[in-house]
Amino acid sequence: MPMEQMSRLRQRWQLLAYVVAVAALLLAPAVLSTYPLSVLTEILIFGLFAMSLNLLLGYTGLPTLGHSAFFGAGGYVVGLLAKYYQVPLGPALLLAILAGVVLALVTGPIVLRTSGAYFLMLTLSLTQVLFGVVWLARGVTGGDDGLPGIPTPQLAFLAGSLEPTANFYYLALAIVVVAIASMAWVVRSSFGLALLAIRENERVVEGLGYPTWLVKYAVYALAGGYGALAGALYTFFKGYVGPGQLSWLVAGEGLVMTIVGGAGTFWGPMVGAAVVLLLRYEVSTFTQRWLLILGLIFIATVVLMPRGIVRLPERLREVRARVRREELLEPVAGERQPAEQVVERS
Amino acid sequence: MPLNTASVVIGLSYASLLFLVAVGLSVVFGLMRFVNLATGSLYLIGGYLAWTIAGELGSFWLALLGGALGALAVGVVIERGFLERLHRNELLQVCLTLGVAYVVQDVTRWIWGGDPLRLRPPESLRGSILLLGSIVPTYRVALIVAGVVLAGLVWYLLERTKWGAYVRAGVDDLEMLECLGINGRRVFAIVFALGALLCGLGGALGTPVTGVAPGADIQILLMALIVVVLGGLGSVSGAVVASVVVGLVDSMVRTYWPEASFFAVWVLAALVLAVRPQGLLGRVTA
Amino acid sequence: MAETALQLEHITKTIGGLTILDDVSLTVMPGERRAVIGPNGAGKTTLLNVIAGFLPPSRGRVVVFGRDVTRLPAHRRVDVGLLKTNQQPAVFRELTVRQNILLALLRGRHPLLGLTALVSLDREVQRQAEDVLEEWDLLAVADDEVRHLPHGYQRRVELAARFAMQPRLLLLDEPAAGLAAEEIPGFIERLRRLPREVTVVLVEHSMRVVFAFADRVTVLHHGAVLADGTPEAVQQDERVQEAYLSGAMRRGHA
Amino acid sequence: MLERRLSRRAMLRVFGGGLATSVLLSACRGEQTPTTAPAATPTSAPAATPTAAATPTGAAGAATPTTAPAAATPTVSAEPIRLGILLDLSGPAAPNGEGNLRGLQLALEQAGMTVAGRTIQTFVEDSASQPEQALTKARQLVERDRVHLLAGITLSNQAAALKDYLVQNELPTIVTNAGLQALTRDPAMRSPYIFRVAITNGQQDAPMASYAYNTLGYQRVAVTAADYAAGHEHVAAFRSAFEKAGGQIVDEVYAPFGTQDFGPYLQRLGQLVGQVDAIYAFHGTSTDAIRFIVQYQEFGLKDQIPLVPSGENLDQSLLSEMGDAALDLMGGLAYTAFFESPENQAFVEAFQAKHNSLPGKVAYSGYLGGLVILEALESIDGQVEDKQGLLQALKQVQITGPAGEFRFHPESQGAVVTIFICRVEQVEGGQLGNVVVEQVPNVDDLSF
Amino acid sequence: MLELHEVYGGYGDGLVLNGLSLSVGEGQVVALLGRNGAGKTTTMRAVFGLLPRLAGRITLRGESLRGLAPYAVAARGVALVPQGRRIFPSLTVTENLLIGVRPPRGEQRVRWTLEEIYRLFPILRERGNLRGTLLSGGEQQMLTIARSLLTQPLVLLCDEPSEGLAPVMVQRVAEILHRLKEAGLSILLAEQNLDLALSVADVAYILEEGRVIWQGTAEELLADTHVQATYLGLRVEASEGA
Repeated sequence: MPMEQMSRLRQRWQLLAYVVAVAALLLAPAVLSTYPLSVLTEILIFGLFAMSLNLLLGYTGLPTLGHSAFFGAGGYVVGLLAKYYQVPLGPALLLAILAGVVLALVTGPIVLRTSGAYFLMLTLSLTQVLFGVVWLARGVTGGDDGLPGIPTPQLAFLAGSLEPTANFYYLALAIVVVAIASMAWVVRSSFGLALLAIRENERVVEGLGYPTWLVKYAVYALAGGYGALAGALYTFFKGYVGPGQLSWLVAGEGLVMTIVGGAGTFWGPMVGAAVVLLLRYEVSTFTQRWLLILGLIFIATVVLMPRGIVRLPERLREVRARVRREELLEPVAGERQPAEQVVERS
Repeated sequence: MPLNTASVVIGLSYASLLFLVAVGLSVVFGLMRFVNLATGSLYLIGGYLAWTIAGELGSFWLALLGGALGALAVGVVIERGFLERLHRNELLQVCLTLGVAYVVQDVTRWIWGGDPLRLRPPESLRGSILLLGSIVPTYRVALIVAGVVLAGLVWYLLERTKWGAYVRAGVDDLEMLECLGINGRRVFAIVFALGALLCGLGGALGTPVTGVAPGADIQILLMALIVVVLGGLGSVSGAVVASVVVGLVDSMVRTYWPEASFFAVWVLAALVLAVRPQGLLGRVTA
Repeated sequence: MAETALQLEHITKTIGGLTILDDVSLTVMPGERRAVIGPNGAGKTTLLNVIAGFLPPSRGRVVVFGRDVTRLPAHRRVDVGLLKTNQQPAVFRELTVRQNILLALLRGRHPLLGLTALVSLDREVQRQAEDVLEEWDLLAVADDEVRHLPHGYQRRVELAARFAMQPRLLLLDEPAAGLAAEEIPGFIERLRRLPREVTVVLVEHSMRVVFAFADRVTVLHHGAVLADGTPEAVQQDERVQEAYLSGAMRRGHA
Repeated sequence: MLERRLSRRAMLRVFGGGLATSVLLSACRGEQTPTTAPAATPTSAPAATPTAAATPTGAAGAATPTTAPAAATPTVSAEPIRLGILLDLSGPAAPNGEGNLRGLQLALEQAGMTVAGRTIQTFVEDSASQPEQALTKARQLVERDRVHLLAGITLSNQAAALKDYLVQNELPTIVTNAGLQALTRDPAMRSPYIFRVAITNGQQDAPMASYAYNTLGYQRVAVTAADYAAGHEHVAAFRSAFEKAGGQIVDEVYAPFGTQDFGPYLQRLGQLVGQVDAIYAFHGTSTDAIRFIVQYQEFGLKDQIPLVPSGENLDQSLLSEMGDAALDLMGGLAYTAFFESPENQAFVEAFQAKHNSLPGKVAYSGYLGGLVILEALESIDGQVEDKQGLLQALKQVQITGPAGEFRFHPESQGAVVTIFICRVEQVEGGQLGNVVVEQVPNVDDLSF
Repeated sequence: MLELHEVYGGYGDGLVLNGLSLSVGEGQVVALLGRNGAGKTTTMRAVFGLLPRLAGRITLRGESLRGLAPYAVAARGVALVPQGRRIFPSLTVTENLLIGVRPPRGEQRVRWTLEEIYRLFPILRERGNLRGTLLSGGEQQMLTIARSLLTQPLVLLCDEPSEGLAPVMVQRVAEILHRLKEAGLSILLAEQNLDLALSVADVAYILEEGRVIWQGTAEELLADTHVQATYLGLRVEASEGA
């Protein structure tokens, strides 16, 4: 995204939007009752998860179907620590992040040998292995029954004045905001610029002297850390962690959230998380056929908004521009792209 | 413990099913880089239709045919309806076919309910036979025979017919193929339809062994993905080899180390890909 | 002993049974401008890729400024001062021109792979980027995505990014390809303005560029060095004429 | 106070539904069908109609006249009783959830969707076979729909995940399926708010284990089960009862839940021929059970080692697909459609009339849950707001359901039931059914 | 025969072809000259409808080719000998050869039969069962040409057929082009090798930035060293020096 391209006016609008959003989020508990607030909490957490997935998918061009490994790892770490060792919130979260990073550092050398569909499969495989291990280690993890009864942490200084849902909401909000801010830093850093470049052409980045493998390894570790943080919050929020949190279906849903919202855009995954979760919970209240409807909506998204909700205005502008240019240039035989030719001939 | 015949038969019969589901997925990917996560759904449709037809008409063979044709029809709808839009965009394909998988999952449950259903093999294939000292269900042996025959057919089609040459050439270089006057889109459509057909046939053939129920689609999809990736995307012989490897490894581990069967195949996939990122028989693409 | 800028020793490269480079040895002195010419398919681009580290040679040694870099990955060779351009401009089409330049300027500038620094807050690098953009007449399109620009501009972005990194050894792969005839003199001028410390190895089809710029010319044919010498000497060489100009054809025509 | 709550709820609906719809609309760009059409379906639809069919079949009839005047005055009881139903209606456990729902709805409909003159409004939510979604949906039922009591919960892990939340919110809950042993057996986990009409994991198998040793004369048995928590609980129950009776477990083989092909495991079990008297198997009421039992026969084991499946494996819903592979197998069941009693006959007929199939265990326990709820509400005159009264009433429920006498264990609040030792036989019409061979009455969930 | 009129086209946002016009007459060999990146290959891709963006008129015997898929263009009698040869690696030589074979059309002057092809390229008969990629560069080039001839073209688009070939093979290519010209085939030939190009071409176009900047007969171009020097670089100065 060309950040610099935005006119000052748009920057001002953006700032305004941020202010309004932050105000709305801060005031939410005053307006919303506990259930919608809890859904909002879940959206924030899944949004963070999808955004961490987007670091790989959208920014670096690594399609993963195994990101739930980190989500689950973070969840189990805080689950075990909080349940059996009464570890307080801060250290528990830090250890969860650490677990995510370490898991990424261990698996990174294996998965980063591949790309594209193979990357997708390899990440899926490793997640399934982890899923199997957790399922079988019944003594520690509770197997498929999972670990219930994990205390949901509360902000101590608000404990008296707020009911627990709102209290945890603020806690989660604070952590998610900090995480997203740091992610914004990553994306706008020199490192983030290298990621975008790698997505487009890894080899040229290497030719510029960047250690591309190391950069990918680092972003994989970072995404692992963020993913684990989201998983830890999720476990705290639910008061429960089970192998379902590790399931590739969660990874797939994160992927869909990211694509629906707009892969490679900063806020897209958060928007996607909101849309998918609201659909999931609201539609399933109206009808048993919610899976059907969710499926139809995925299909509709792909057909109507292939680049995500966030890029909808951009796409509309493009379509309009294309219509205007029609007399001069029009696509021939569909939008057939030429076969990717190897850039260099020898 | 001696290597017993039954484990091998079981492994190979499972391999037959895997091959039927995976081969279409693999060739379709090779031709158009199309990732079809709705593959399992086609299997599911094949199984359910076969069950219904067998119940209504009482013929196992018509059931096989019907299951295969039903999956074919759905495959054609997917291909006609959406493919053009998603050309070479793997992520959108994942999203779309996942959507289709959701829809099929729900619609089949709507129609057939959630209870597991099982198609009964024809009279002649029920019961068991004694094979090299082990008792093996006759149907398993028949499944292997069917797998071998179908794999042979696919091989003949792809390696010995003109149309097969189109497919192989298309996997190599679709654009050049088109420039020689061959409608690549149609070749692809036929491959896609054939893949769907085989998938549905797999579903129908598999039902007597595995039964059909919600969730069977995901089970088979995951295994088929392993096979495709292990074998190398776009490689038919790779799909054969990988099916057999996965089937046998799965069967052996289950026999001798049941607890590990949970993830044995995944460990295998991770190991192979870690060593050979392009799969067993995959070519390194430029 | 004077250190050489680039020394190739018996480089052989085979891909799938085909010999692309066949025992190529050559020496380029610091500050030299060397052109590598040869018919299409002679192995010129492969040679540059071997030097830059994108293709490992099947046999032989690559020495850059006295250092054996044969086993060094491409990105580490940049540390030695080696940079390369491509036939298709090696730019990021989905990034803006400014981002392309920044990417070049930011390499190795901050610790921890650049995670520590926000691009927009590094005033110094922003100013440098501004200078580069100005020097290369790219200010007007600084915030356009490269893919929207014409080919000539893309080439300029590529060169600007490479020159901004102050290379010691620059490999140029057909930089004039796709440039309009009237753009070529200006382009030659740019090359000539390069400080003399920079050693240049140039693969080029445009003889105008070669003759205007190169000190020495190496002729590659079927992966092997056919001739090596001053432009004038190479031009006179019978074998070069034969190979390069397909003398066979001339006879056929006459 | 009440008004405020109401308007707030309305607001919430607007917030939630409105947001979703607007998103939907923007997402589909005018594709309006999905949101509007299905809105009519399940939530509270039946509540409006049934006044005409006033007299229900059950015990409810007597109370109606007294409540009629009460309904006229604008007291609390004019408001419907809100019953939350949380079941797996999608995902792998959907058949169980759906069966539960059918039974439960049948019971409520037979009562005319009213009890003691108050309408029962149901809120059906899908927990999608995921504990995480179950938690969200529980919150929705409790915090948004303000249900008075909750019925359902399909899977053990959901029960585990939900328990704390339900207890914290003091919500009387009737578990209609999840068999998690600890839920009622573990004193630390029990709660006065949690009742379970479904049997706990192994409650069928323990009596069967004794029967296998004492009557069938099996002394050495190998066990095989699906490798998940419930599988291990079933095995543990069988083992404890079998060993108590004097038998011996000689081998254990676990296969992952969702195993497509039991061939390899059967291969391994086949090596036990001659070393064991029987094999006990548990695979839940699932496709796994069908595959296992069919393949057990296919691999020729049925003639070599007697199979003692868990009652779950022999559920009515599975028998027709198993075919003759199931014939003559014996197991302990909490319910069979072929138990002969007037209550059961009525239930089976009503169920068949509505769904054209014989009820299995899940339909039965859903139905039983409905009966229990109706009975308890009846006895407190529909005063569902009196939570302690309701809990007390539930504790004291004692009815004769389709499977005979039912009551809650005073300590565990789990089900005390009769377990039927059955044999799969061909019944009239050629279909298969579990025919009662022996009854073991008063089996509670602490007895093994 | 083949005519391009005011053709614009490109891949992304930028244009590679900027109002290109040219025509290939019946039985004519037209050379397309110009530097790398001038638009020669893109021109050929445009004819086959392989550009995502395209405007202008492209006609074959007056019939428009715009909007046709590549296979339809091929079916109307245009064949491509692509740059880099693009042999199908999974196919044998014979399969490669026969993949696009079609019955001859009425208006053709020479009908290409397999016999004819084998007479022209005997090596292809000998190597029939090998994988196509096991052939040498020159043999692969023969195979590519033969493969396109069997589609019974009216117009042959030849993209750099001499690329990377040894002189003796280049000569062989030239002979074949002469042979095809004699057979009455219309040919559009993109070449960097000026000698080869001008030895067979009747007419030449020089492209730059996607438009024609010079056109004339081959003789005119051979005579005009200034044009050669300005636009074609290479050969010229070499020969000037010589």
